[in-house]
Amino acid sequence: MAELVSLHDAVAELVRDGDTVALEGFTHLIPFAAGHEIIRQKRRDLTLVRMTPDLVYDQLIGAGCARKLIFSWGGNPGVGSLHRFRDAVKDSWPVPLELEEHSHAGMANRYVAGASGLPFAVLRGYVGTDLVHQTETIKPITCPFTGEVLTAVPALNPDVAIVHAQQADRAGNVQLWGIVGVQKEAVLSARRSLVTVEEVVDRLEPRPGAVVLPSWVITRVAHVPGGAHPSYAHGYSVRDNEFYQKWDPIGRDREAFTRWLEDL
Amino acid sequence: MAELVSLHDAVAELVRDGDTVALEGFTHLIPFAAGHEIIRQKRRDLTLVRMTPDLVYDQLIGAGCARKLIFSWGGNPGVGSLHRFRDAVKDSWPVPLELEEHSHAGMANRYVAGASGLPFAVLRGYVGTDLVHQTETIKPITCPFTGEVLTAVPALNPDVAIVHAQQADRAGNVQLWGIVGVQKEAVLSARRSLVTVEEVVDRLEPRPGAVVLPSWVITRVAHVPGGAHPSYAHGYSVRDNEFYQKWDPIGRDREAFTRWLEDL
Amino acid sequence: MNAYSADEMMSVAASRTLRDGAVCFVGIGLPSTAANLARRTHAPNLVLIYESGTIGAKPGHLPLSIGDGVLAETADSVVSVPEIFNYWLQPGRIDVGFLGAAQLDRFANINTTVIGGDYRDPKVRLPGAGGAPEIAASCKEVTVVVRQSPRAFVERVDFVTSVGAKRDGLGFRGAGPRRVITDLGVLSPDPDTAELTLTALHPGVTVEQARDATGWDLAVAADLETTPPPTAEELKILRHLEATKGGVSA
Amino acid sequence: MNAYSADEMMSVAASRTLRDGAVCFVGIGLPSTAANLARRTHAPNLVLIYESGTIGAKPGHLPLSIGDGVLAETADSVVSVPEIFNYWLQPGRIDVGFLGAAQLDRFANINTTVIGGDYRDPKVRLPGAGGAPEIAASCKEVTVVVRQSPRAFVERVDFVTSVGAKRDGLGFRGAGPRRVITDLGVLSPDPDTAELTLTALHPGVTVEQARDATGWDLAVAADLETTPPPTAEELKILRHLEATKGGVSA
Repeated sequence: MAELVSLHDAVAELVRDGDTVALEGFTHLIPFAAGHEIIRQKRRDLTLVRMTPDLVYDQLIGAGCARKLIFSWGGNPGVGSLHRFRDAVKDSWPVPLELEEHSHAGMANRYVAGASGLPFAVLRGYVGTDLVHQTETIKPITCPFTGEVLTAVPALNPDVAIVHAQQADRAGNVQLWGIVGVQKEAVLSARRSLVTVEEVVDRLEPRPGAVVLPSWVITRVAHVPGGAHPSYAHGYSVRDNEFYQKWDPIGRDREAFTRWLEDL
Repeated sequence: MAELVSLHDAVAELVRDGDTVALEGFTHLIPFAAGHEIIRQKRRDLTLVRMTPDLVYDQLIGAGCARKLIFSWGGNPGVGSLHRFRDAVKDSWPVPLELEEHSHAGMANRYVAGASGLPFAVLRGYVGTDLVHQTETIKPITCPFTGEVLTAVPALNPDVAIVHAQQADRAGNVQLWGIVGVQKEAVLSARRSLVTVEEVVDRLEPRPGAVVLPSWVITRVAHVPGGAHPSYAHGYSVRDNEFYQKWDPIGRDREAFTRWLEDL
Repeated sequence: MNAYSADEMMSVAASRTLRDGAVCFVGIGLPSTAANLARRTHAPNLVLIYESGTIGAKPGHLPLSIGDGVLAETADSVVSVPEIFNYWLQPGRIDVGFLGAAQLDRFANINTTVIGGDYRDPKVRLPGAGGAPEIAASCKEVTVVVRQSPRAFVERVDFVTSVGAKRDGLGFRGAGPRRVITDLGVLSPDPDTAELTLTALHPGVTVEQARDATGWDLAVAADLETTPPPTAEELKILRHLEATKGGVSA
Repeated sequence: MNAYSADEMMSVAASRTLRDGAVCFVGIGLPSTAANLARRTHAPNLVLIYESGTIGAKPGHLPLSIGDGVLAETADSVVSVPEIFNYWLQPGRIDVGFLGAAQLDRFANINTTVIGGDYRDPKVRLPGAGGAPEIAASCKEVTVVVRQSPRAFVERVDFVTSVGAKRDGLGFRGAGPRRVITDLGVLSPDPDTAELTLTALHPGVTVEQARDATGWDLAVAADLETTPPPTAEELKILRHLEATKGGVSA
């Protein structure tokens, strides 16, 4: 049963140094506020998992929280590069960053395997690419019926998954809608989970296209209105596209970034 | 693009002697009317696929349409046995029936593999059961990362999948809701597909929990109000529980069944 | 004291095994009756999951099948059949699997496939496996609800549809059957041998009756208990439930 | 005659390759602009699929990212990210994959991962693969939209993120890149050698310019065509589209 607690207490309890942590949300519903709380609580040596590490992971990486990144696309969508990510990869600033790089299809299937209690997933993927030479977690697998060779990737089972949703009810059941991404899989694949929500309601009204996560698969829920900013929460906020642009010069410059960090 | 045609024409065009045919619908939305049309058009040597062969497959089997059944649970839900199915298995009446028997988890994953363009699926299933000794389409597979041995089942890719849904729009897009079962996977796994619908509407209004199948993955749509009777279409009809009970004495007796068949 | 039937005692005894807040994967028939009774008595927060994909169903009447419309209408979430097996059952996140059986043996192996003859030419062809093999394998524990008779309780099942209590080395996530609730009493696997042992009798039932209804030499626990009879409240709610069953008598 | 930019010609040329009713898996940026232009001109029934899980999106403005809210609001169906890759892309049911590139070589292999140095210590770290490897492998065919320059058009990509036109024996369902649309012209793989060959130039562009913008010795088709310039209608719609892009200039 998901307990409703403060964001501070949820992060303090659930996220530990050295953990593998997945913050998910595919452009939509990115749990920025939770990422910032991890920075404020100075977690270290995290293995960060995310299909699309964007600003929130640029910030976590620049703040020195991460020792490793498992990902499939790292950029500032619609703007350009993630400079804190680049700086960590190329110049180990502030600490070295190990990469485990996949494709979206591979990452999505790794979460599916994790959510399904399987040690691996099978897909048609990666064949002919150089990713197979750089990433140890990509292996061939042979179909026992046809002999065809396909690709296997291992399950992702993060210590903690953190997602943002529109609503929770008072019992801790969660509902999210719009682009639902890989959030259900992330929560179901993780040992512990935190959902930050825009609103706590008496009753979740069923909605078209909604994903409902029952309380008993969630560890903690925190009421954090605007917790996805500068990304958006469908029906509650719009994407702050300007912030994504403004981030570019901040992320580009260690000093500007350090000032941003001090103000966080 | 799904063309809207009559049920007669759809079955005449899509279902051929010797085909592998899947009629799906998990208790809810069972495409009975399409099954009856297959009987009327006297298709033969079909390999029938269905997780829960109930009355509609008892009828098809009794009518001599099937040479093989791929399934995971064959009964009259809430009532008892399928006597035409039993008679075909035990006494080859009216023709012998070959069985390929799985569990629900295995069948569901076979459809998933089929819908995903993969030759097989992996699950934790069947271990320790006698099904592994009777069913050749159950094999062990080893995780290339952990060495753990799991179970593989081959994809299902029926020649034709037939499902019933509540609504189609005039472009042939389909929406179904309530218990959605394995219908999406059945349609996406098949080479050809037919959806019978309760109602053709100008516009599909988004609904909580609905599955939408776009026109371009469906071959034919037929307007068949009540096409799920005696099963039900959530929001349109209720299950005719009495018919399920009445079927028991009909199915039990070759003569009674033959009379039913003549009246169809 | 209330008059009650052996079936009613069985449903009540089964319902009592479900703790409040537990997550229960429910088979249709006797298990569904017991689980719905529990939700209306001591376990209002019991989470019912049916293999039709309904999570957190709160049916107002007894569903006739695992695909009854009332399950979808009252569920917290309805997911696809592949999802219910892959995301919800398989990872071992369900507390209790509640299963029925056509045939059951000394080690609580369950048969719902064929009886007599051999697989290709059986004496009786039963419906088959459905969700049972994976429910038995993956739930944290399993409760079996089945009427006890020499025909059903056999030395060795004709076909292992679902694996019972003897499961070392099979790599399952779940502990398997922890109790078999019958119309006569309760059987539990011996912690060492995994053999089913009579641990409780329902009121008025004798050890002899239980032995006569068992196709093997039934072991009896030293501290054999007697099940408390159904309370008036339990009976009232159970009978109301049964009366609501979608137009079909049990 | 209308004045237009090279980028506008590129978007128009790319949009024209999409036949009405085709199902198109759209990458963000130039491909998305071209696909949305096609839907507003000659291909009103074009089905747009974005990797965020939106099927049949009909955005009223140019989405800024593959997860723009307008995609979900206007889609026929929104599915999960695993589903879009597994059920929709992987089986080969998508007609055209529309991809961009940071670096592209003679055989239309695409690099969006690293430039220069080696993988662990690159000169430039790019965003990485995203959906591209499987889009390139599984769509029935691929169209690449990319600005032509010696830095981008290299003899050999530093990293194969997505496989190009040379794909014998790799077991792919799709035929791979059938055309590369640039700001200068159109390149297509030779049917025998799979080498990219200049098959069309946009109006006013010379073969020399195309050669100078290519990092390998560019083959030129004997029957080199000239792209018809953008029509007034195409330009009007394209400019309106660009102006609606979620608050961010291109």
